[in-house]
Amino acid sequence: MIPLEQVLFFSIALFAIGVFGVLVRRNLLFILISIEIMLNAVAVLFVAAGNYHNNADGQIMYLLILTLAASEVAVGLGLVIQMYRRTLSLDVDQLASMNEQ
Amino acid sequence: MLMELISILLLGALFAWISESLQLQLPKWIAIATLLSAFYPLRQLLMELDTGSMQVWLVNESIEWIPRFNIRFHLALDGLSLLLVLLTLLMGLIAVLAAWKEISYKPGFFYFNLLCSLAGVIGGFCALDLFLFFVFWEVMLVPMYLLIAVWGYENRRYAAMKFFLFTQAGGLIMLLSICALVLLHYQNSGEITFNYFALMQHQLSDQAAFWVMLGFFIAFVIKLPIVPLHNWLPDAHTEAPTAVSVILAAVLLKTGGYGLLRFVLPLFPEASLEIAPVVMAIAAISIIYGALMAFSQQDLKRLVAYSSVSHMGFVLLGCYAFTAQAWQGAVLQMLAHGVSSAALFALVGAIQYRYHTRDLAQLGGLWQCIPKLSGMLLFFVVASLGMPGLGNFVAEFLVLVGSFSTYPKLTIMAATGLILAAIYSLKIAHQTLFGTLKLQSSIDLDRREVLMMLSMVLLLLWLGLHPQPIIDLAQQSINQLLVGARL
Amino acid sequence: MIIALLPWIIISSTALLVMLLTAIKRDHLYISCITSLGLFIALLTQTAQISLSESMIYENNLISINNTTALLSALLILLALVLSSLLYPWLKKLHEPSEEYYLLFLFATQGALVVAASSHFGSFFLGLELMSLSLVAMVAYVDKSSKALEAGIKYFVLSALASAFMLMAIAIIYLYSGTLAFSEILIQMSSSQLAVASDNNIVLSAAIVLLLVGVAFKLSLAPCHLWVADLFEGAPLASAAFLATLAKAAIFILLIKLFESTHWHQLNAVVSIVSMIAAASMLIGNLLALLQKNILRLLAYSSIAHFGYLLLAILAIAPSTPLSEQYSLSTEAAIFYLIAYLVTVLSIFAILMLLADSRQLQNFQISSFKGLFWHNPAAAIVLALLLLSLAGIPLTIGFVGKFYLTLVAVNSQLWWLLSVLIVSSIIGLFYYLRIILCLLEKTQPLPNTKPATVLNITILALISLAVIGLGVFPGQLALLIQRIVIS
Amino acid sequence: MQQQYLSQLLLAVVLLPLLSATLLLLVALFSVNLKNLWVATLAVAAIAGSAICVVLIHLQLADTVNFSFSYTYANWLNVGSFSAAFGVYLDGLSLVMISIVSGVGFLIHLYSVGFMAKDQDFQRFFIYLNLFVAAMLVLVLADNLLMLFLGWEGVGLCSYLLIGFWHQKHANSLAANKAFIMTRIGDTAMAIALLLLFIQLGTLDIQLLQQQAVQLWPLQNSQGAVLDSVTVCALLLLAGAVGKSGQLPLQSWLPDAMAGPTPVSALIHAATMVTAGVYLVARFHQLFSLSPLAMQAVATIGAITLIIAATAALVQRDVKRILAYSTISQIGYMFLALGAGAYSAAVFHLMTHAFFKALLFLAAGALIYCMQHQHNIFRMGGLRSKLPLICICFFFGCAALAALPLMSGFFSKELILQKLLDKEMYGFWLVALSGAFITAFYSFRLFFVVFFGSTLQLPDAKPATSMKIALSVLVLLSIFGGIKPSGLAAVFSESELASDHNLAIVLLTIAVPLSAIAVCWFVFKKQLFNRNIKSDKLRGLHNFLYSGWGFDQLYNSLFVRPFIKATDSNKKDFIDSFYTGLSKLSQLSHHYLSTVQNGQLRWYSASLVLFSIAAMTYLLTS
Repeated sequence: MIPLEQVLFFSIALFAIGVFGVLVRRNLLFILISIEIMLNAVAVLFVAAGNYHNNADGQIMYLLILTLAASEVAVGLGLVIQMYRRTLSLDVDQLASMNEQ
Repeated sequence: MLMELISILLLGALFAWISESLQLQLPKWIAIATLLSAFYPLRQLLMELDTGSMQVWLVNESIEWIPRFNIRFHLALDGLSLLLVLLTLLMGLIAVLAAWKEISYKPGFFYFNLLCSLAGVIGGFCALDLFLFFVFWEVMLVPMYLLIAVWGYENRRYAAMKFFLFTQAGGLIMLLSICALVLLHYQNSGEITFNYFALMQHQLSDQAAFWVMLGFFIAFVIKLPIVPLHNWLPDAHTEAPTAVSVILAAVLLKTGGYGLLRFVLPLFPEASLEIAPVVMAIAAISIIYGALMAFSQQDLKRLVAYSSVSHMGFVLLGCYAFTAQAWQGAVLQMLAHGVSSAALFALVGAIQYRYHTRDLAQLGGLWQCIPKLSGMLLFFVVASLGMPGLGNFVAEFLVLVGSFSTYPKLTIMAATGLILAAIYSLKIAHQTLFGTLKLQSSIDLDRREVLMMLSMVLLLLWLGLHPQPIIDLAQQSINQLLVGARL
Repeated sequence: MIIALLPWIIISSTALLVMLLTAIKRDHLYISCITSLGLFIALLTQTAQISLSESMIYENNLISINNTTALLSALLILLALVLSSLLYPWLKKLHEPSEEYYLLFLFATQGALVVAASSHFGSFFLGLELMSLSLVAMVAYVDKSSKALEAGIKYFVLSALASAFMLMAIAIIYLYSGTLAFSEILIQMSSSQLAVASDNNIVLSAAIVLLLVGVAFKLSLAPCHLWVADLFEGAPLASAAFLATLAKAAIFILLIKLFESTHWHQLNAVVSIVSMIAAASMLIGNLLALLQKNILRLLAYSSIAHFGYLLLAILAIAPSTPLSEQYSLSTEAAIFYLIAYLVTVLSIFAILMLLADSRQLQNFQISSFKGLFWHNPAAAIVLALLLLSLAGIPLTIGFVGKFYLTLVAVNSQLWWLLSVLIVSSIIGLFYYLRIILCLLEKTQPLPNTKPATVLNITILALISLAVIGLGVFPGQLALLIQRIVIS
Repeated sequence: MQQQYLSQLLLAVVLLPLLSATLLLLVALFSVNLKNLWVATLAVAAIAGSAICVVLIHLQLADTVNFSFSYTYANWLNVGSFSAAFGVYLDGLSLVMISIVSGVGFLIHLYSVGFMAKDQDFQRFFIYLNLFVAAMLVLVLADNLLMLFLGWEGVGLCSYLLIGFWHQKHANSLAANKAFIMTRIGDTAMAIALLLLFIQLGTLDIQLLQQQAVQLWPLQNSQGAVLDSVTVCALLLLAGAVGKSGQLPLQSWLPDAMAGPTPVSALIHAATMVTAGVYLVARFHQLFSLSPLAMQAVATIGAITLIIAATAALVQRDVKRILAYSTISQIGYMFLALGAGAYSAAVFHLMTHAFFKALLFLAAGALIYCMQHQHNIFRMGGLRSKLPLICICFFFGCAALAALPLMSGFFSKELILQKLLDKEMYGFWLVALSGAFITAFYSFRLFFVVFFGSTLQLPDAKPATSMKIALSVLVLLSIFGGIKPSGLAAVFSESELASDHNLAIVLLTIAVPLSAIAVCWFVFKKQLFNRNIKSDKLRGLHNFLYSGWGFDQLYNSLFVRPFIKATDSNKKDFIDSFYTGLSKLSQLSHHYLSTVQNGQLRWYSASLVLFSIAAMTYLLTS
């Protein structure tokens, strides 16, 4: 079976990619996707950990994460549509009307 | 008795505010009536007051307040407090009279704030529960702040803000010290209490005592005020309306001196004795520095404000000399300075009301058109330079006598303050009253103002020529201090 | 067990009812009444639990409801109730389909309650997401305003990021400890060979950091505070109010529980980071608010600072060397301050919601409050009182909270944090006073000042009663909290 | 019984002027208009009353030679060990003083009625004058130092008020300030002396204090004169006396004080107040005698002042300034006598000086009054025939001042010189003698220039009756006033029998002034006085003398200007800049922090990441 460390590093790497995506992408859609990636990285880790400790919590958490991801997508897409309706683009950098300047 | 007193003031304040909507002249009459009726609860006390056979605490009232911390609403009155309470009420009257014509904008709210701040001050003078004292200490600020910020002159916002921030900083530090003191007391007595007497019993370790004492000391010294923590005072005085300057100078500054005498010295005698030399030096410096600053000012109110700094230096000097004479002197100085500076501010206010300027360069030769006002001004100027036969002299002389034996050099330093006092005081007279008349003439003092001033003149003469009753009244409290300091 | 969970059941069933009714027939009034009613019943049951059962403790491995939690969830429900009662007039003004808002509102409340009561990462996580997702919807609720959308998107992305962080942390902790129950984690971790084996706990410390970041984000503590101002400005008032009060309170309650029950404070890493966060929040929050022109943003920043203060109480729960054995004191302090803050802030939002329609309040610039004191005195006075309470001036509930805080901080000798506290609360005072000044500014009374409605008057009266009443007589509340915490 | 009677008399002496002052003040305050006549009557009557009381006291004590009477009216303040009371102490010295004060005071009041008649501030003038007399009486009668200080400051205040009486003129008020502040410097030293004495001896009662001093501090020989506490006390007291009496180094206020009305100059700055310093030293003679160093200091100050002032008087043009400088130098004589231990001689000279200097001032006042307020003597001349009365007054005044034989001044000054010789203080004796020469010279310079030579300006007024009365009485006094009051010797416990007058010396003391007058007459005839000086070395000397040896310039550059510069440099209170700096700092940081709030979503999320990375690194490094 796969040693735990590798799973850990894998999921951390995946998580880092997700974070990187959130930071660098301007498009709201891609930010959404990166968040999904992060969530999935966590999910993987949960599964592996649960397996390691062989108790069910990990798997349960995995299910919860899935539901969370689903609902987040739902809300997120709603916002995406709204935003596109308002400003015919998905560039989050344009959303800076409120600031201290 | 004391609770009645405070509640009378607060009720009067409310009425004054409400009455504004009925009639604009009503509030000031209500204020006067309130202040007069405030003497009513004290009548019995004042009647059978016998300084000869007088126990320390004349009144002692205490009710449960916050049981969680065993905090009580504990008011008490001894000679010292009584003197200061009376001063507060009298100067309150003076302030209302000074505001009589000047305040036309929202008079109701003005007198509301005035009376509230007076109530707060009186509470502070009577509170013997540290928490309660702190509450009063802070509460009197808010109305004061509003008074300056709403009815002040050009630069009022800045001044009010500065005043509030300085005092608040001191207050927070004091809160810290109070908490520390209470917890330390809890540590070795096992009961939480904010009671003055309980806390006075218990001995702190030297280091702890020093730090806790420092917290109180800073708070009070800011209020006093003492160089280099004095900067709020000139601005506050310059911008405040006349009545408020009167209250500030006559009453609010005294809370600082009172705090030193009531809390710092009894609670931490050893620690206070330890830092006494430093404090004496600071006091001497602030006497001289205040006088020099006063001399260099062009704004009349600013000048008087700095002179207050110089005079209050004597109070600090007296507090830390640890002799009966010095303490008596400090008390007398608080009273005398209260009256004289209040009068000066009232007169400056009167000048401002007539000529719309406080600038010494623009004033001059007033004696030719308003001799009565000028005469009064001259009198109080002379009083503030310490003319024998007037209160300030007796006070300052006693302070010097008391401190000379222990700190001769510093005392001589402080004594040079007398010369400087003469210099800046005569500057006032010279620049405003004498020389050629620069402004168009105006009406002289009317009967109200003459009576108001005359009463203060008499007060000062009384303090200067027959201070014995006051000395006897304060003696008990001073004895407590002597016992506390094991002298 | 059923009794313990009754409030939740009621609330969630109310939510379902609302959903169904909306599906059947849209009627704003009904819905709002039902919502309030449901919350009211839930409140009754919750309080009933506290009052009747001496020590009602419900434990399972997902949630644990002891007296403290019960009290605080009662508080949360109360806040929700007040807010919901304010929703109706406010929602009527902005012409949107308003029924769904109640739904989201109820769900968010439910989520907050779950978070507050959770004792297991699973339940915590569920509650948190339930709350934040419904909040996202609430923030972005108003269709017309582009600001609302912007705020919504910002909140959505960032909270998703934060929850991802937290999840990651949870996962790693789970990996090392093999459990998700708060109480067991540390024990397990110390025992589990994995944690011991890989003594280079880079990953573990990373996990702790991520968790703290998540929490700090939800509480908008510096330096994870950047979002909060934009959110307060952009979000609809009610949503902002919810965010400022319930959302944060829930997390904070959890934090209290964590520090109380589990021994997290033994990890120096956590303590040191938390204390840094606290200091940073106090300073940065107040400094950002210093010259702020928009009152909503100002409130946001002040909330940063206030949660910084609250962290002091949390840190005090982790006692280094207590001066006294008052272990329960720190918790009491945290709770009391939380209550004080929540009541005050909610009241401020209530007033803003009342004033929102009157056109003198354009986009919440502070300058648009000019002279409010003179043409809408009731609202202005109450607002001023609330600001004073935030500033911690005596005779307001805020002061008592601050007093508690100082007491416990001194008690566990967090000296440098205390100094930061003093400095920052001086800075804080400045801008609270600035607003009050603005209220007091002299202006001509506006022509169209319509008389305040009965509802407004009652709300204002209730608020001031709460803030001043609890400020002057905090005794009973303090005793209640003590009783509950100790039991 | 006699005790009661005396105490009531003394009380009346002090209270009468005080009461009239208060009465007039209240009247003014409540703007009740009073005719000048009434004001004058009240004021003068009050002084007359106290003068009569003094006479009664004299009658009461006529038979007793050596008396000392003290009485305490009321307690003032009493704190712990410190206590002071309102009490009087009457002995030969204070009796002489109150006689001078009330007598001369009365005459000058009388004179002022005429002199000030046209002034619109008539009432204020008499309020101040009454107040002054009261304060002066308190000063001389006080039995404890605190009360003495009360009177001391009181007279200072009144002198301030009266110098600046014509307040419309800026210069007058400046002169008043100068006078008050310079005396205040001395007064502060005196206050410190009070403190020191109280701490050392535990009392402020003058007699008690001196007895204790005598017991406590044994007299030590003059060469071993170290700054022990007695010397310090004595010197501090001396500083006070010097300030009041316009001696070196605090003398330069007195000439400017002539800005006040002339009766004021006569009463305060010639007859009474300025001699308070002499009184003080005489009062504390026991203390002073304990410290040779202090005595030497007194004598030296006296001698130097004597010469400086006399030489300054030589070249003045303003009649009042001449008299002012001569006052300074005459008081120098008194100090010299005090320093020599010839107390009674000093007080004797004080008395005679009070007479003839008052006369001279009043006469000068009358002169100015008649000459359209002309002060410059070189604008006058040949008035001998125009103003005979004033001329006579001046003659006798100058004669007494120059100590011509059989004049009052002669006896006192001769006594001083005698005493100096007895004490073998030959240096001082020479100084005194030369002083006598100069005195005679300048006094008759004044006399000749004003009353002889060609007439330059005609008088336009005649002195009023009241003035004439006062003047004539004073003339008599300054001629026949040369009787040394009995009882003084007893006070100072000196041997009454005067040491046999060495004829040669007496002749010398007579010859010196006469020769001076002769020289003066010669010079006057040669028209050398009003000729402007050619050689600039001489002119330099002249200016130097004219400016009173340049003390004003010295003090200005040494103290006044630096003080003003220093205070002005800190007008804005540098401490304040610290607090403003704090507020600036917080505002700055507010702006910096605000720039972070740029509303960029991705920056916000980046901040989360950055923070977590930073925190991790912190954890790992720590």
